[in-house]
Amino acid sequence: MSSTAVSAASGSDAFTADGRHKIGGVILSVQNISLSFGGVRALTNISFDVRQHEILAIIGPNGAGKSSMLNVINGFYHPQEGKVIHKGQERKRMRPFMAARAGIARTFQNIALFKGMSALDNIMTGRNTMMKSGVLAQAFYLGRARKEETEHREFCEKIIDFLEIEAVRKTPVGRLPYGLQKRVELGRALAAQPEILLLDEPMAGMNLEEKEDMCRFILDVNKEFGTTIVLIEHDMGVVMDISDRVVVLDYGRKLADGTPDEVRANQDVIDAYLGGGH
Amino acid sequence: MLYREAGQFKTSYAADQQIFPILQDRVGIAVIAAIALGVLPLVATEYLTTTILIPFLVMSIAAIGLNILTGYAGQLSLGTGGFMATGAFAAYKLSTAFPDLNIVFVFLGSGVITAFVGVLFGIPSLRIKGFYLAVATLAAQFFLLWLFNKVPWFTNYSSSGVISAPPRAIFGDIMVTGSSAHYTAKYLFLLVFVGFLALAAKNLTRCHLGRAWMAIRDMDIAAEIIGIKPLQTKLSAFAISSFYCGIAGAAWAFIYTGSVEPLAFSIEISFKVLFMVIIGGLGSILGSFLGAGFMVLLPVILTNAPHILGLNIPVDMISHLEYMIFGALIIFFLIVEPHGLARLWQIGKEKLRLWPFPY
Amino acid sequence: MIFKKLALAAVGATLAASALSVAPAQAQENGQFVPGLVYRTGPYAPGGIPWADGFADYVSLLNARDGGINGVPLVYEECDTAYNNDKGVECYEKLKGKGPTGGASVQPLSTGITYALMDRVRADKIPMITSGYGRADASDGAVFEWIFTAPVTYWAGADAIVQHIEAQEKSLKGKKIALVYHDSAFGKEPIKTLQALAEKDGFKLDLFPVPHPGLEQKATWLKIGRQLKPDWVIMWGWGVMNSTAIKEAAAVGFPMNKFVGVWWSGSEVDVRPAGMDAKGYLAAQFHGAGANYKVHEDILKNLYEKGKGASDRDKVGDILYNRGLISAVLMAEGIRTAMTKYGNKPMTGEQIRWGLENLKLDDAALDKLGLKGLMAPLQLSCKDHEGGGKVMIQQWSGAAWTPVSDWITPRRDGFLTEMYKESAAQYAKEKNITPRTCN
Amino acid sequence: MDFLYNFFISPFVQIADSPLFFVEVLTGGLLSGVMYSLVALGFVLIFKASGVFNFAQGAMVLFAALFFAGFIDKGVPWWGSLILTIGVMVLLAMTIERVVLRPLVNQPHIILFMATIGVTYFLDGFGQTVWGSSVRVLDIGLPQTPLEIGGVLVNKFDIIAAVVAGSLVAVLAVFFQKTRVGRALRAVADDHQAALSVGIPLKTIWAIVWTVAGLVGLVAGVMWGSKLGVQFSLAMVALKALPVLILGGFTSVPGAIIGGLIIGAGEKVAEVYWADAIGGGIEDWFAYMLALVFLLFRPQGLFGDKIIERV
Repeated sequence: MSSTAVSAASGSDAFTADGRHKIGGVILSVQNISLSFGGVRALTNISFDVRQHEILAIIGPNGAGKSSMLNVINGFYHPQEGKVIHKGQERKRMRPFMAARAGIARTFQNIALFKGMSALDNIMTGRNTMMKSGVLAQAFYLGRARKEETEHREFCEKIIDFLEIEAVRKTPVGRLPYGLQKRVELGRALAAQPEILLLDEPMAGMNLEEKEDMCRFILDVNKEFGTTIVLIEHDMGVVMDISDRVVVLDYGRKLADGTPDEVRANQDVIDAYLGGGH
Repeated sequence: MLYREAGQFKTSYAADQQIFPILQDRVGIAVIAAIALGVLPLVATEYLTTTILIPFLVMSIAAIGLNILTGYAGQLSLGTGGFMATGAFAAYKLSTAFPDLNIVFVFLGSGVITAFVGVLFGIPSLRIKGFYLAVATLAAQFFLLWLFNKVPWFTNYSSSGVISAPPRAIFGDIMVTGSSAHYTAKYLFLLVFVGFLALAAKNLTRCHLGRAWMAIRDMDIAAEIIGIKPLQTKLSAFAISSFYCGIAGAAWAFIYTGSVEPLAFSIEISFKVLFMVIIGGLGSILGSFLGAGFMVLLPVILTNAPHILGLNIPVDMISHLEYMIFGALIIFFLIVEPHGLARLWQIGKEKLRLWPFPY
Repeated sequence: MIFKKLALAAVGATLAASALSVAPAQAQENGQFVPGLVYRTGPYAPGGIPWADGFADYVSLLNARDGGINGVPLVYEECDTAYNNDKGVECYEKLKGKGPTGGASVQPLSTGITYALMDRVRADKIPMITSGYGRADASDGAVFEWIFTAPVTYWAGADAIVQHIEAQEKSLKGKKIALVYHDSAFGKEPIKTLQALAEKDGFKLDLFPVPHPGLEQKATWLKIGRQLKPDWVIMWGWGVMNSTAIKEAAAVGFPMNKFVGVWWSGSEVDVRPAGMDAKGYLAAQFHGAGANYKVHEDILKNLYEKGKGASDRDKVGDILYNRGLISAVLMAEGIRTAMTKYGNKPMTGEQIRWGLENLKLDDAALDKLGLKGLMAPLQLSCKDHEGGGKVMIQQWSGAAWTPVSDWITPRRDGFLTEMYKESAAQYAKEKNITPRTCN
Repeated sequence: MDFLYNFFISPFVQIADSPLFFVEVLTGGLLSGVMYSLVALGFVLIFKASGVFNFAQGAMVLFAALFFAGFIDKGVPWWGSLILTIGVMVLLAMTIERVVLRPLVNQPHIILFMATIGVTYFLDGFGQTVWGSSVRVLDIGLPQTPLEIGGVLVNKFDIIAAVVAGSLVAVLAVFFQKTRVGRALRAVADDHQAALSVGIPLKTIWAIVWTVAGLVGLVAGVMWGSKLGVQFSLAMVALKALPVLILGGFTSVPGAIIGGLIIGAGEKVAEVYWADAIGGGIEDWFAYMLALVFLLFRPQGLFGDKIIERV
């Protein structure tokens, strides 16, 4: 696969023994975020950091504010208090498409694919921000437009290979089974070659085999491209296995933040979350 | 068996990205083009050309335009008539102000002007959605017609407010507008225009702009989150859609009727074009043609059918029956195939791949 | 599913089959083919139906009573335009080539369709008669070779109405006149004339456009009746706009006997829905009302007593019925005149144009046709396609239209004719037409 | 300069000059707004209960008026005609539910919208086939005479129309709040699936709501018909109701009334005072522009359900 996705890191000391990118400095930091909807508090005074190349999991019971947190990170919700610092710059109030253009891609809890389009076209939309040919060039499929379409198609085909969805590339996604839709959605996010990838419950509703596939994809993405991954997941086994660090939310507050082992040992977490169901 | 793509291997993505990747489609298009360019001009009578072929081509342009906006970008619009009127009046002003300007550029220029107007009325689409937007586009429909009716400058101070197409020629002396233009010349001129416009529309919808439109249509929030700018995308759809509608209006005034008053582009036209798009198939360029063909042919057939069948029905009864049958057929088609004639065609193709074997 | 497919296949097959057979069938009859572009449906049907009935009845009368014109039977075929421009064009194209000599003349009965057909009739060489509608400047036969505006145009009508007002008021100086008009090509026609007259006669003209279709006019009439308070109101309306205007005028207490409509605002269908409010309302007409003329007697005897009439018997003689009848007379007499030169056989469009340009309907001719008093005498020429028709003002008594003026002659010489010429010249320039020379 | 003066100053000078006339225009506008509301109500009822933007409401107004006036012309007394017409409207609602809505259930909104345009064509043709295209005078004895109240001229007919509209809304309110069927209708409006799961039969509900909309159409048809005469043009009142609908919100009965009042008053005042600045005959589009401006601030209309976006 092309190495254009590799960001800053280079040289052999940037990699760990098993070939992963070494976890670097803070790439994104949320500080004292509070968010409410018409008086209902969704997030209260949340702070945590995301470091380059790491896999960070956000866990917590339903309604803990996990999805809201992702929505704040990619600019869909605007918190009343606190700030988001991305690559050392405090972010101004912005529209969601700006986050995408700044290298933050995401998938959704309830699949948000473009149902009328084929799997290939869905993945191609992920690269739309990189395509610059003008209207006339597109209208007559000339020069730059033709070149762009072919080049980006090649890139997307690599993603299709990687996600093993070659057979359905021309099928409208509305007709695909759930597991494949989840993969296409991941593909669409990957197509943007993001620095940070936000995954909202990528394994929800999957059977064991599908979950294993998805875990493999996530780890491979992190390993091959060094993509920083922030994911929300309910399956504790998965979270503890694949993530470098875990942030625990409950009722819009942060309970804990640390390595899987630290979190597992945290008494608050055990009381509020693990103690209940698991 | 007839329609089988087995054995046609694509060895590069460029080959797979052709506009018609399947051989049979390419042959089909070539045959249609040959008939339209070579056979129809020779055999079509004046009646067939002026009352069926020309309006069909004009309405196809409008249907492609609306299909871009509604079918691809998902913005429901009832302002088509107003945009067509803009095109007609822009073409009139351009051709009278610059008598030496080639008619091709008059048409393109009227499209560009209409595109600007379309963008203006597209701005509310950022906040207003669905049926609210549809009704809001009626503001464009009524306001534009009123404007052309009210401001005498648009009609060069004609006392009646009616514009009529000045005679214009292409290639030196082949008249394509005005009373001395031969109907076959008008038809061929329009046909070539439509060919280019349809090709452009097809290309646009399969490039990144088209994907952005469809993304906005299918799920606007997700589209925005993956980096598609909603305002620019919606406005580009309004602009390009209006460009097409503007050219359709110019062609209506200059080639089809020869002279129009603003009322000719009333709300009924807007509905008619919307019907074409829906009956033909939302999000399909082919569907735009099928829908336009259906909507142009149906009234002609309904009016003439009793005569052909040898029935002697008074004209008012024919008209009433026409209304009823028209309404009933629309409902019938929506029930049988809500995705339009284009989908029927697609299903037909899938059947043909296997035919005559059941599996 | 099978049913669905079958049904679809059936619809598809029918469509395909009929598409192949829509080409107009040639009429076999060896008669003069008369196309009828009428509207018996759509929003303006209430006005279109009586006109179409009058036209059809006169054609039937000629066939039933005289065996056609000079022994050449008339073959009449209607096509419903629903007052819709593209349907009008479709009808025209369908009918123009029928019969051995093509359509005799076309009477589109809509200003919009008139405009849409103007280029076409020139190319096809078919005369178009627009009696009391269409483009006024088409009276200039040098430029508009194929269009006939006889007996009067809107400009002539506007002038006649102003003449009538002047006769009532003695002087127009300082008077206020309001024009309430359908905001379309049709409604705007009289504005130029009225503005010219306002300047000449010193009255003040206020314009009140009413958007199509004219269901709501409260603001307009509050302004007229409660604020402006003009001395007279002139109306250029059509369809539902007329009865609404009369009602709203009554609601603001505007006196009906100072309210004059053009002929398209002055039929029974316009005043009846307004009930007794309309009593005293005035309208300009270029023909008489009622069925007390010889021609009606013939129609009743030859058609209605044999059950062959197109209309209800009690609607014979309605304003719009008579207008349709007169339109048919003009066409028929054009054909008859053409036959004097070209012989008794079906005439071509060009021959009929000659006939119309040499048409002379004096008192004696009108008397012979049973039309004496129903319309004013006419004489057309190559130069003058209007023919010097006259206008009278009629008043609605609550039950019938009665004349309240004599025939008024519009001031053509030195006024309207000049305006026609000027406007026609502009049209000729735009369309690259070289006016022919008439001698 | 002239334009600026005519637009920003002259209208207010005129209003200040003759406040009584302004009151008259305003009253007239509010009262014609009520007539728009009558038509808009039918749209709202159907949209609320079934999510269908029923473009055929205008045609239903014409259809009801044609049958009512037609029966009266045939010599049936007015109450007999009323009963017969109600019967026709019930039959119509049941037919539409069976033939159009049921086969199209779960289709996208735009398809249902298109289907109702198909219904419009059908009804226009069918009504005229049965009753012809001529104008029918519908005189149910409503006075048309002007009335002066404190120097302000109002039309008795308009006042009666306002009373009728008011009573209609009251009846609808009682129907929705107090009757079992009405409560079921509200349940369906709130959530189709939830309503189904507690055993409310959707098909019956739809037939009922279309009947109610048909009856509202009948009232509108009788009022408009006795104003204009019953003719084809009546179907066009739908176009006057659409801006009312988006202004008030597709789902709100009070919205239809308030929207009608705002549109009616707004367009009359604009036509009287601002026509000099921007040219007359603006009633056609002014209502739409007014509604559009409101929508820019409240995209769901004044009283419409709030649109919540989430991912």
